[in-house]
Amino acid sequence: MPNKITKKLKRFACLIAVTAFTASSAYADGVKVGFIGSLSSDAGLSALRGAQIAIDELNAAGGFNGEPIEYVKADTREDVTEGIKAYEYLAESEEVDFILSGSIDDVSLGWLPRMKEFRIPTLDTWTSYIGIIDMVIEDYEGMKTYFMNVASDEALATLYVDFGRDILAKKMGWDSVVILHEDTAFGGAINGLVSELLAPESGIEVLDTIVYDTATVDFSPIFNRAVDTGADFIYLISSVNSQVVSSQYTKLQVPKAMTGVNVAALGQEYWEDTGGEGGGISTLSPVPSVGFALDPASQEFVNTYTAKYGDSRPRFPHFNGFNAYWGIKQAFAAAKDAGGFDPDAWPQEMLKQDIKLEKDGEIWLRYGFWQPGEVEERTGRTYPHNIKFDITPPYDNGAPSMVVIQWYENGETAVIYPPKYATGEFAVPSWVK
Amino acid sequence: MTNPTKKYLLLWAIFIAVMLLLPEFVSKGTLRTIIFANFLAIFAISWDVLSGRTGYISFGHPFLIGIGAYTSAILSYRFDMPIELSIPLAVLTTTIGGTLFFLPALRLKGSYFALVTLAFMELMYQLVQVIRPDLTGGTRGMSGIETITRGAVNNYYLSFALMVTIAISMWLLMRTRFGSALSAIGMNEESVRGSGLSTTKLKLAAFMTSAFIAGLGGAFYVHYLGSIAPRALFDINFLFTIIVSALIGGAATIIGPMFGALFLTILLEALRPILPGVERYLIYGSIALIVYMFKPQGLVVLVLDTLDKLRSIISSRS
Amino acid sequence: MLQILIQGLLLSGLYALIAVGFTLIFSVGRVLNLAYGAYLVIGGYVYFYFAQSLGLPKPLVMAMAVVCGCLVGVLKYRLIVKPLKGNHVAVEISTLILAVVIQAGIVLLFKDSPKILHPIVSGVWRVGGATITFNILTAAVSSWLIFGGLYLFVRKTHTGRAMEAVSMDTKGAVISGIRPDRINLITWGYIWRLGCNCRGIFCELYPAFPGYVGCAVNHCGCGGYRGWYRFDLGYLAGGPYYWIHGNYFNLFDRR
Amino acid sequence: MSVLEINQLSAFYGKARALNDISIKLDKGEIMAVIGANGAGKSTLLDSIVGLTRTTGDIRFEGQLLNECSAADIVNSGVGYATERFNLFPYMSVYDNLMVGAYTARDDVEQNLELVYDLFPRLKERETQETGTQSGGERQMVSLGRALMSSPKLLLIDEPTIGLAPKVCLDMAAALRDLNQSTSLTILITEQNVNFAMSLAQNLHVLETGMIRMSGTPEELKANPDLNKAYFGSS
Repeated sequence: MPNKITKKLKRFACLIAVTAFTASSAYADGVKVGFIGSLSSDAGLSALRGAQIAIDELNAAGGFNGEPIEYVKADTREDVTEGIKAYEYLAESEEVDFILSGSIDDVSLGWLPRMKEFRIPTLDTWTSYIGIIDMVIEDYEGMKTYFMNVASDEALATLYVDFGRDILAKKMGWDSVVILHEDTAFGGAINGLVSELLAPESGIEVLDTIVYDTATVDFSPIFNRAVDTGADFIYLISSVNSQVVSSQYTKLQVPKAMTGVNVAALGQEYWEDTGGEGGGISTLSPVPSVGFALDPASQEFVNTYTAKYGDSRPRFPHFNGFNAYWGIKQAFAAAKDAGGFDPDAWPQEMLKQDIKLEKDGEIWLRYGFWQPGEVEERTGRTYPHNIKFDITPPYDNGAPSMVVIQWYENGETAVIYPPKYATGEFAVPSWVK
Repeated sequence: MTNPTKKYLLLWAIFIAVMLLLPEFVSKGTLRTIIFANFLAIFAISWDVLSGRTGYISFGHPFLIGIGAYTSAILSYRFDMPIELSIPLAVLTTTIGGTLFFLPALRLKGSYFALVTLAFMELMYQLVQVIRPDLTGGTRGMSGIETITRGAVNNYYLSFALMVTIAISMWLLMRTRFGSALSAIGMNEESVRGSGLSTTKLKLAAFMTSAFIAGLGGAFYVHYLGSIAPRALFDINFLFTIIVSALIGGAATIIGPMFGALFLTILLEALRPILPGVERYLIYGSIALIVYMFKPQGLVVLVLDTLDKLRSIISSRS
Repeated sequence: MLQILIQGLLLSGLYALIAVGFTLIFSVGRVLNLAYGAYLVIGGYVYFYFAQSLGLPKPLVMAMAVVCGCLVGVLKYRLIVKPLKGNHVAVEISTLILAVVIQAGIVLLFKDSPKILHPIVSGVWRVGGATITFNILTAAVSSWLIFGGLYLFVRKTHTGRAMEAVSMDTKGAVISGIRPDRINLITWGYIWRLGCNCRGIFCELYPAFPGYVGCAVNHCGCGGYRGWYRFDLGYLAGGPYYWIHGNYFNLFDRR
Repeated sequence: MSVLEINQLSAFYGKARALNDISIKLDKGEIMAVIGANGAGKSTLLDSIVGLTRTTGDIRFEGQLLNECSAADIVNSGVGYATERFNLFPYMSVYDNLMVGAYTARDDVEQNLELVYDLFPRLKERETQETGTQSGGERQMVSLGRALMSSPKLLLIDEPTIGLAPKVCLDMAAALRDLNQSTSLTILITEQNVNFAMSLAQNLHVLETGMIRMSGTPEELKANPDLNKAYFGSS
């Protein structure tokens, strides 16, 4: 008998010790948030600063469980190996509880195995690679701490097809296109989606597809080949050094309209980087982007941002700055409900987060997540842990996955599609007749 | 066995013992850093066997490491081959494939050789993206490659065992006539040829040894990282750390590249909390430049010189 | 095809000029200057910052780029190349380290997004199916002029001949009363100037981008292969090579 | 005053001593020859005079101490040197090679060029040929010509007859004698070809393993049985 009692006592003591230990490691020294991403790119800095503002606000409101939230950053230099080292540093040297990522695709893919190993709740604000969502579907248990707070790249193709049908085909009367895409996984994926859907859905025929190397500096042969196809317009897919291709489009005064995906043109700095020689193009953009009318809550975030960081680039947050800001808010709300950043409990609560930002009484932006198993009707597939996007008019069920923005020749910008968010008109450059 | 050899063996034993006990004393984060240092040391030793000894500077080592890493990654990730099989195959591919590529280059001298090997790295970068992206994963690479073991401590022991095995084997190999012949090539190739040895055969053997280690290191490296992408390997910064590790530690030695790798890796990590941004690389590069300018023979020589000086000061006093 | 031919013809001189810079250092000092790419890049950023951000007149900025290029080249020779004299491997490695340091410095100052440089002369000219910008024409003409000037300099002046002499036979040069040190110094200074010059002309094509620090080395090296020793039209072989390299992967159908 | 005065000169390659305690004196207008077998230190001696080796002892040129001067300074002060392997610039034309020689004497280019072309008319005919494609004799001429382009007061020639046909040797001797007489140029040559040296020089030194064994006029040396044994076979 006494033996049994001692055993029970021992077990109880262990339990207390374990609880005390976990409690101490999780709360006693406050919560630590790690940032992983490039500290020299505009997008990386946007995410870093967006999160910083959110953390400042949370701390001003008393922190988390009465303790101030700590924020540490680790630079990836957009280098895959450095990304892995950075993740390890955050996880094992800094022992952070939550990681906010402003990494690009291959860097995120680099540290994902580490995330699975350490099981640290992680929120990506920039990487939009659908392959990662596929990994979540295939290995839910291993990947469930991962969330992607930006619409995956499959969603944008769909929006583009609608834009093609409504504006390019119906309004401009164009029925043929030549696709120009960079030789990257991103370029290939978007091209696959767009060219499959364009003809059947919008009635625009793809006459030719030209693939170019990302190191290309002289685009004149490529543009000439594109013009020679006789297509009505050029559809560009570029995520690497996109300033180069669009500025050459302007310099060479290519006599065809060009639209598509141009990642560089998503930020205000595009104009400065191209020295004003990048007008006349339009691009698909995640929201909120340049030229995007903001709801009051996001506007307030921007005001804080420009007051704090307005004199160093990026002077205006890129889309992932917003994603990081709201993402941090959500992550902590989830942590509050889950009692911390437990790798099993936190994802459950994170999935329940849903911030609906309204403008003039309409749903304008939404930060929520697709649930596991929830099927998006238009594409007929699931997007677990991806931001809840809405690609079907009237866009009242989520954030628009993307919008199309226009850079005018005078450097002004506007959203031109979808109509709900439009602030300007689609335009072709002056040298196109 | 001669006395100096006994002394060195003792030093090796002490070194191994210290390193084996290390996980008891340092944090997991530090162990992670040392794991990278271990892999870097392997690459630097591989580079040194060829370039440090013979004076034929190779700028193409990422190419060799890349072959090893990609072969094993593709075999295990795409074809579900067990690691026990994919790693030896990768090493074999690197040794044979690398030799086939480099063979013509070995006929070139000095800087020409350097230049051609640099071109190999660029070539590989392009090829990986263009040829069969369904296998290589193209620009995004592959993620979720099988890892050999998990956790900082296990991986530390694994990488250290690999590194120290390679280091000791190379140490023994370099003490043979083969090793001295290689160093002789570095000093004066003409005279080696004059003494009736085939320098081409020697260089080829050095290259194959180098490629073997690079392939082995590359294959284990990719199964440690768990992911691979062309930008992580075929990059001037990666090349920079390999070469600078070997040289800053001390070329044509075994301890040199090991020490250099540890120095560079720890320097970079130590700067992280103070300078999280790109300033870190500026300082890190500048320190490497200054150290290298100050002592091109390497840090090991610097330490030994200082010890000698101290010893002479002490002995002159007593 | 017409476009490719015209473009190749126009740009050969420019690419050759870049190759010359790299090669001169190699043949005179027997050193692979792995930081050469950095020269090109720095020239671009000087142009971007002074001409585009501050709005100074372009000719003035070109002159500034040349002067500061010379200065940096001489400094580099004095601080790095000369102290390591006699050890070619050491010089090569330190230029490699320097390239990495410069790259980090540029990213620190300008962040990592490419900067598009304005053409010196704007406008386009369409011939048949080909498009030629006036700026490329200007660049072609000025690169040929510089190339010609360089040719005359090396062939017709004592200093130029001395540069060539040192590259072919250092002892022969020494017993002719030439100081290889001084010639080296002049060459390094000259190369920086040339590098920055090329960059100025080149702005039409290459944006200023830190990543080019590394890849330019590759290009220059291979481009200048033909003309190691002699300053003759062999250098021009670098032109087409270089151009093909830049477009190689686009000449084939990449689908 | 002597043009060149060497006192107790020793030269070193690393720790190895290549010259041992050499003392030589050359007067203005004199032709002197240093003869010796391969490896005796002949080239080292000439290299030392223009400051290309590490030395101890004194070398005075026109009374000025040369030891601390750089090679370029020495050449500039009036020492011309035609080396054994010529050290020409193979991808340059004959003319350009000569012009490099004129690097330190830019004002005398025309006059020196005329002198060289008079001495070796063949060079004028081959003015535009690259020296890398020339015969040994022609290259020797270019090498001498290049040294003359620097307006030297003292000309050092390392083995002028090496690899030359006997006929060309005679021409060379004639040319050098001619040069010496017309411009009263002081010349120091090294030779293995004892006959050639004796036909040309007023004074000779015999160098063996870095040391001077014998010295004297051609007549004196011819009378010396040791030399005869070493250089003319038996007799």
